[in-house]
Amino acid sequence: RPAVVYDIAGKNDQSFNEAVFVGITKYMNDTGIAVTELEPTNAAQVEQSLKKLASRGYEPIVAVGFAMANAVQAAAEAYPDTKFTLIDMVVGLPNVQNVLYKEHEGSFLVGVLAAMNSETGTVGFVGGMDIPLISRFECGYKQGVNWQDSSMNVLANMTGSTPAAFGNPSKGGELTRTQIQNGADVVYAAAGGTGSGVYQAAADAGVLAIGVDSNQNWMQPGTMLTSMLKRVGEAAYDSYDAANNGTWEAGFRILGLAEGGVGWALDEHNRDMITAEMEARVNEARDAIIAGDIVVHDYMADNSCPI
Amino acid sequence: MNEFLLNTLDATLRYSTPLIFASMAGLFSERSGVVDIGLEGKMLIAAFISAAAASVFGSPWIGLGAAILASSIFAMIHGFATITHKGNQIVSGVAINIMASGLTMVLGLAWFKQGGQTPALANDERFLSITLPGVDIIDYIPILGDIYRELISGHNILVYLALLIVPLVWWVVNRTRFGLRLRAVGENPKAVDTAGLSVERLRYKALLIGGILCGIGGAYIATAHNAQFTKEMTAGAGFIALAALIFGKWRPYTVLSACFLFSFLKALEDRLQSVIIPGIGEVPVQFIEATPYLLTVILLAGFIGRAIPPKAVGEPYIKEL
Amino acid sequence: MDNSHIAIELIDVDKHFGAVHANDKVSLTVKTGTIHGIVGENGAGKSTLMSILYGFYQADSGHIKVFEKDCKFTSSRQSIDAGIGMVHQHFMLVENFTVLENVILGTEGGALISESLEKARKELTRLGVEYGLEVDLDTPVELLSVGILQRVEILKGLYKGAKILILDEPTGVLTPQETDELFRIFSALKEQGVTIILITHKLREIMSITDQVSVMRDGKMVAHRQTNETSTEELAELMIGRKVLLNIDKSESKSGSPVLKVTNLHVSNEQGIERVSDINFEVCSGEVLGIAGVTGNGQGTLLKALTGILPLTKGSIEVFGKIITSDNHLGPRILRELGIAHVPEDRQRMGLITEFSASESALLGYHNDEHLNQGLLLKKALVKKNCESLMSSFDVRPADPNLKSSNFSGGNQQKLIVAREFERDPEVLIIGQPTRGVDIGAIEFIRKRIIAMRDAGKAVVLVSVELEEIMSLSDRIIVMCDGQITGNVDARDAEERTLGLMMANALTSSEKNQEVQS
Amino acid sequence: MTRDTRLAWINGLMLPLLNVLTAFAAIAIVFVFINVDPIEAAKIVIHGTLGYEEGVGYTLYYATNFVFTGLAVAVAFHAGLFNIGGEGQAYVGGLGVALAVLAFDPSISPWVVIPASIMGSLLFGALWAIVPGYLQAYRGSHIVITTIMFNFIASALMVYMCVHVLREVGQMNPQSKMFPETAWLPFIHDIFAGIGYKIAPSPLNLSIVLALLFSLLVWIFLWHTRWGYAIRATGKNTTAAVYGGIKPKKVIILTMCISGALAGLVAVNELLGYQHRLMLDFQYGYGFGGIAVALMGRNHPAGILVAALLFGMLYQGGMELAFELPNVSRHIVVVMQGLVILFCGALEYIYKPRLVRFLAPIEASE
Ligand SMILES: Nc1ncnc2c1ncn2[C@@H]1O[C@H](COP(=O)(O)OP(=O)(O)OP(=O)(O)O)[C@@H](O)[C@H]1O
Ligand SMILES: Nc1ncnc2c1ncn2[C@@H]1O[C@H](COP(=O)(O)OP(=O)(O)OP(=O)(O)O)[C@@H](O)[C@H]1O
Ligand SMILES: [Mg+2]
Ligand SMILES: [Mg+2]
Repeated sequence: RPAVVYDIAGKNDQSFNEAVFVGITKYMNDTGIAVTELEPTNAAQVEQSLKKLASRGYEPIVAVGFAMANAVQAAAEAYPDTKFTLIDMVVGLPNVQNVLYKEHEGSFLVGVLAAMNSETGTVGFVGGMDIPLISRFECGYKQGVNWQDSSMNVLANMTGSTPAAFGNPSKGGELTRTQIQNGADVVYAAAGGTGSGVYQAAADAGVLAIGVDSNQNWMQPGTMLTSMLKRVGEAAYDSYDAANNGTWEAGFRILGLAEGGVGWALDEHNRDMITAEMEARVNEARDAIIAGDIVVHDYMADNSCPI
Repeated sequence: MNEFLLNTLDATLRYSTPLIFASMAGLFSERSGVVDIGLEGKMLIAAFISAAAASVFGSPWIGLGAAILASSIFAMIHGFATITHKGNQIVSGVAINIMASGLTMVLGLAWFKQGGQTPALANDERFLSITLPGVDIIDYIPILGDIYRELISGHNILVYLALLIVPLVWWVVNRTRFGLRLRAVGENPKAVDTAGLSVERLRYKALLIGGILCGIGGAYIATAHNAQFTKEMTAGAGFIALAALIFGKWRPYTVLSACFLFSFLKALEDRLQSVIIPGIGEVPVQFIEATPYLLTVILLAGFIGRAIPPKAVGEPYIKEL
Repeated sequence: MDNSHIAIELIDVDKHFGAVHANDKVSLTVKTGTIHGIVGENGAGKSTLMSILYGFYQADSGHIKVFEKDCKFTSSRQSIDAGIGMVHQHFMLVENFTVLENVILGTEGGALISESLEKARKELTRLGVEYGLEVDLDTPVELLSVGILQRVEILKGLYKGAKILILDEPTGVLTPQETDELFRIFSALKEQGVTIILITHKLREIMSITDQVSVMRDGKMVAHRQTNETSTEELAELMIGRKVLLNIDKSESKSGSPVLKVTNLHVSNEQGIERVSDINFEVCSGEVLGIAGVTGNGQGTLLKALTGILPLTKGSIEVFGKIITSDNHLGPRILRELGIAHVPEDRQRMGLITEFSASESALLGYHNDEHLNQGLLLKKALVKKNCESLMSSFDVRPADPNLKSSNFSGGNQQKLIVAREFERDPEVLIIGQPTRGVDIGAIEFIRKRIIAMRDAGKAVVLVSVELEEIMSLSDRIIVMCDGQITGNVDARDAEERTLGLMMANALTSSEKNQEVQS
Repeated sequence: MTRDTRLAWINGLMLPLLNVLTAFAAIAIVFVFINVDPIEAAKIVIHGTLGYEEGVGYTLYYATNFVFTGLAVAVAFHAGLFNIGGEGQAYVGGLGVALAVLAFDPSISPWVVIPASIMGSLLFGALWAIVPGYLQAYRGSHIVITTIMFNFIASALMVYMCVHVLREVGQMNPQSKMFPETAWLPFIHDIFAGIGYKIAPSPLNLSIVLALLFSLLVWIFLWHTRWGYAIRATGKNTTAAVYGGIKPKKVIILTMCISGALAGLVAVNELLGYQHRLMLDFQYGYGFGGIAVALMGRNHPAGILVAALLFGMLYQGGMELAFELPNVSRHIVVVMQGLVILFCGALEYIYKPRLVRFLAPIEASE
């Protein structure tokens, strides 16, 4: 009886949570097993949701997002026989699987694309909540931009300092408009539900935007350059699947480009915008990263960005 | 022209629009003697309904109409409770805010199954920016050209409506018969009653106007400034409008200035992660965020001028026991 | 003048306010072009009846005819349209509006006010000249004196085309000069054929200006008279339902040394307006000092200053050797502890808390008493027992300490308050309007208790608007007018006429001299 | 029965009951709107709140918060003050708790830490209410508006504290570090386990005893002490209170202080009792809910206990609904709360004239 608890932006944020949701929907369709989904509305309810599921015998329980770490810790301690899968954060308990992503690697690739598409020499980044995790996106992106063209200028803003920053399209739009007025002509949003405001503002001004987590190319076709994919849906899917097959393991899964955990989206919505030259250049970067020729600095390794 | 300033002022205008609608709504209701802390709730329900209707029916105008209707219904609930049944105006306002907050989520989830959001609106489902005539001509004039192009032109129609509505409100309140009666009923309802006018009718009219204005404000947030409804989207704008109403001492133009001031602070807050004030050091954004509320408290405390509300505000008009 | 037409006919008008039967099958006929007086005690139902006629309240049953046409008024608008104007007991003006705006409110004409204002300005100027009712039309009314406000109210009625003008206690707040002026206006209006209904408590006014007079008591209409066929005595008796003058046997006072001394006292009311100016007097133990005056001449403010409710702005009050000044404010709590008891003028609003039980109301002012508290807790049982004993010794009925205070009749509420204040055995008793709206039995009882207090050697300050009460209880009388003392006489020498003149501050200097000499 | 006692019954019992029923009817309509069978929903709510131990535990745990905020609103009401700042006072109360707990060394005895942190919640809650109280008393600013403003200021302050001051190094969530176990209030299921009864674990903790205790204290305070007398006198009739030697300004400050302190106790239940760390929005909705609880409970502690229980059931029931029915989100609780406030608060007297008129002939015939 698998279950999932989304974070407070909700499963339809069209971004991070939705990527999980899509994976789970796929799992339900493939297997016919129903997954119970809960969407707490504030931080104080997260732990309650997890414990409630655990107490009723649900497992594995996927907890979506870094913000759930403490709640997972408490719930996993209270229900040591229940399997928990935590995305984006680490809880060191024998019944918790931690799934982590190398977002900086994926962001690097979209940074390359952004640099190749900018005419003004300035690109933008709109982050969600001001935390190291999001700075990791920002830093990877900057490295990609810089790798492509070291004369480029990157404008970066964070939406806020609380989890609500992942669900504030109004402010996302405002920040984007400011960046555009300051010259940015490609804007990358790593901001969950806030992104929709970013893409809207970009579309309104006729500049390019880059989505995140889910494939968001469809959202503003024509101005969505690409999306940085973070395949959290697969993580949820795999976790349920593994539990079914008895292969679920506690511990870490760290997924980067090499593991296919992150990547970039190329589909019918942006096919026409990506030239062969761009595609080749991005693939070159990808191969170099996988091969270890390019080491993308991880912001969270030392809480600083070399660029 | 300073880019930063121009951009900030541009955003100020965008942020001030819902504040203007809501505070003018509050002005009508409070000048008639009915406290309106439900501005937030009315705008929220209007934002939701406008986005929902615009998305379903494919037109921002239908969205606007539906928003006005929804917000007016809430205004009439407030009227029914406080005018007809002499209920406590604060409690009624609290109820309206809470109901709006819950209903938008519950209905949104049930209707659209997108976690409480409405579908993103396509361009023909929302109010788009319009370029005012003559931008290219004036563009050549140095400072003025910039101001005209960046600041004055390029907003959506509701922004211009908000700016037009303020003089209109002033005119209605100060120059028309309805305005005279409105001012009278907020000061001394008994005098109005003995002059042969119905206090209840006047107050209902005022609340209805308030409902309509809040409806426009809400529609602006979801279908003009943004392109979909997201949960708790008004994010306190109704309360800031209330603060602006008090800060502007219930007078249209001063209220407008307060709206501009508070929106400017908000625009600044967006653009600055933190502010360095010489001599004081770094001021966190949270402080800027709290400034409108702090300013209002300071004003209310009489440290900067005095905010004297309409005399009868807050009191239900009870003729006989 | 054609007096044969009937302007107003009220037939069996009945009105309840919850449990109060404010009008009980009241009938009234008023002839066109006359001045018709209505008198009656407080709460008799006069204002209610007139408000029904004005369409402000709706009667439960009964008929109204105006100029011999049946009318059913559901709002004041209809009654205004029928030609009725009313000047309410409490003015119905929007304070921050100008005179002009106040006048046009409700009958603006067009949807824009500018034209209406111009039209009204012309019309009002004309009316002003015609009736001698000149006022500055552009002043906000909050800046005008009550006398002028009165004119504004009358202008409002006339502007709306009133042929019948109702005035509810218009003179209660006026100086004698203003009253004379008002009556002159009445005569002018009457000349023009306007019918006037005048409510007042002052029988002298009734006698001097009205043509007919009707008397109300307890919600009922008890009598109609031609003014020239009746007398003040008869009217008073009709109003109250008994002979008025109560004679209290009292012995000579054995006054001792002064206990309360007021010097050069100035006090402002809650709105910051000076209502008491330069007052000096002394009260000795074993003496009743009566303070006479028309309502609203500063007595209320003086009482509040004497009991610590209002601070002084200038001067001093000395009591038991303690000196109160503007810098040294002693609140009601301290003064009460010093031995000053206070029976307030307004029992409903100040004397008790209508929503409290009788025993809690009987605690008001004494909840900090040591013997009623034990540590942190109030001794509720003792509080109740105290109340029971108050009720039995002052004959409060029903003697139920748990009953809500509002459910006692006015007289019993008053007895409860008097009991509470008298039982503490104070050294100084300050008492305002002790018998207002109280039934005859209670009046006698309360008055006897006051004399008993005096005889026990206490100092009593008595404020009353009823001269008869002042004269029968006091040993010494001071008269207040416009916040100042305009007379100070020994009660044995007091006459109603001179006191009346003093109350109006109309004593000529020669009369004053005579007074001093005697 | 005298007219008085009859009116008391009508006011105290029949009207609230009728109002609650109307609110429920309105909720049923909302359910129909979103395609949920109201009967089915009612069953889920009843079973989920009273049908099993854990559910009961949750219900009481939520109710505890409502007792605190309900009492807070009621105490202020008795002085004629409308404290709608419970939300902010509870929030800042949490800061008091956190600062107190974190100030102590983890090795110090719970007998010191817990009382100190409860004092922290009382103190900070009171502090946040005193300022609006002071402004009302001495500067004439209206308490309703200032308390609204203070809710927002509290929110900004708490974000600042959680993000910039109390966040642990390396932690991304804006929240304080975990409280040491010495600062945890015992859970009721642990207490029961200690004396040999096994009950299902739930967040219900010792705070509920605190809630009952404070209900009793508030009752004693308001009706059996001179200060309570002064507060009620001021609320019912300020003029008379002044006449009685009571200083309304002081009463306002005292009352707001008590009111804010009571609201601050929400932090004890939430943080010391359950979350064990300071986090954002832990007080969400309880302050406004307290208004409804106080109104329904007729501002009397006994009534507040009953109303708080009802609200606890709404909260827990709403959670269950969201759990059981895919079409229902947790926000249904918010709608229910709004409707209850509307019908039990703003439309408080909707039935009164009817009821009185209906009873009048019966009364007359007696
Ligand atoms: N509040 C009221 N109470 C009683 N009568 C009124 C009131 N408002 C208007 N009336 C009367 O009813 C008539 C028609 O009312 P209506 O409101 O349609 O007029 P209006 O020209 O729109 O007035 P307003 O300026 O008040 O909006 C008016 O001419 C007026 O005399
Ligand atoms: N609006 C009202 N609601 C309830 N009771 C009322 C109302 N107006 C008057 N009453 C009551 O009706 C009765 C008659 O009051 P009314 O004002 O008509 O007396 P009055 O003769 O004008 O007295 P006064 O000389 O004091 O003005 C009183 O008991 C009063 O308390
Ligand atoms: Mg009209
Ligand atoms: Mg009267």
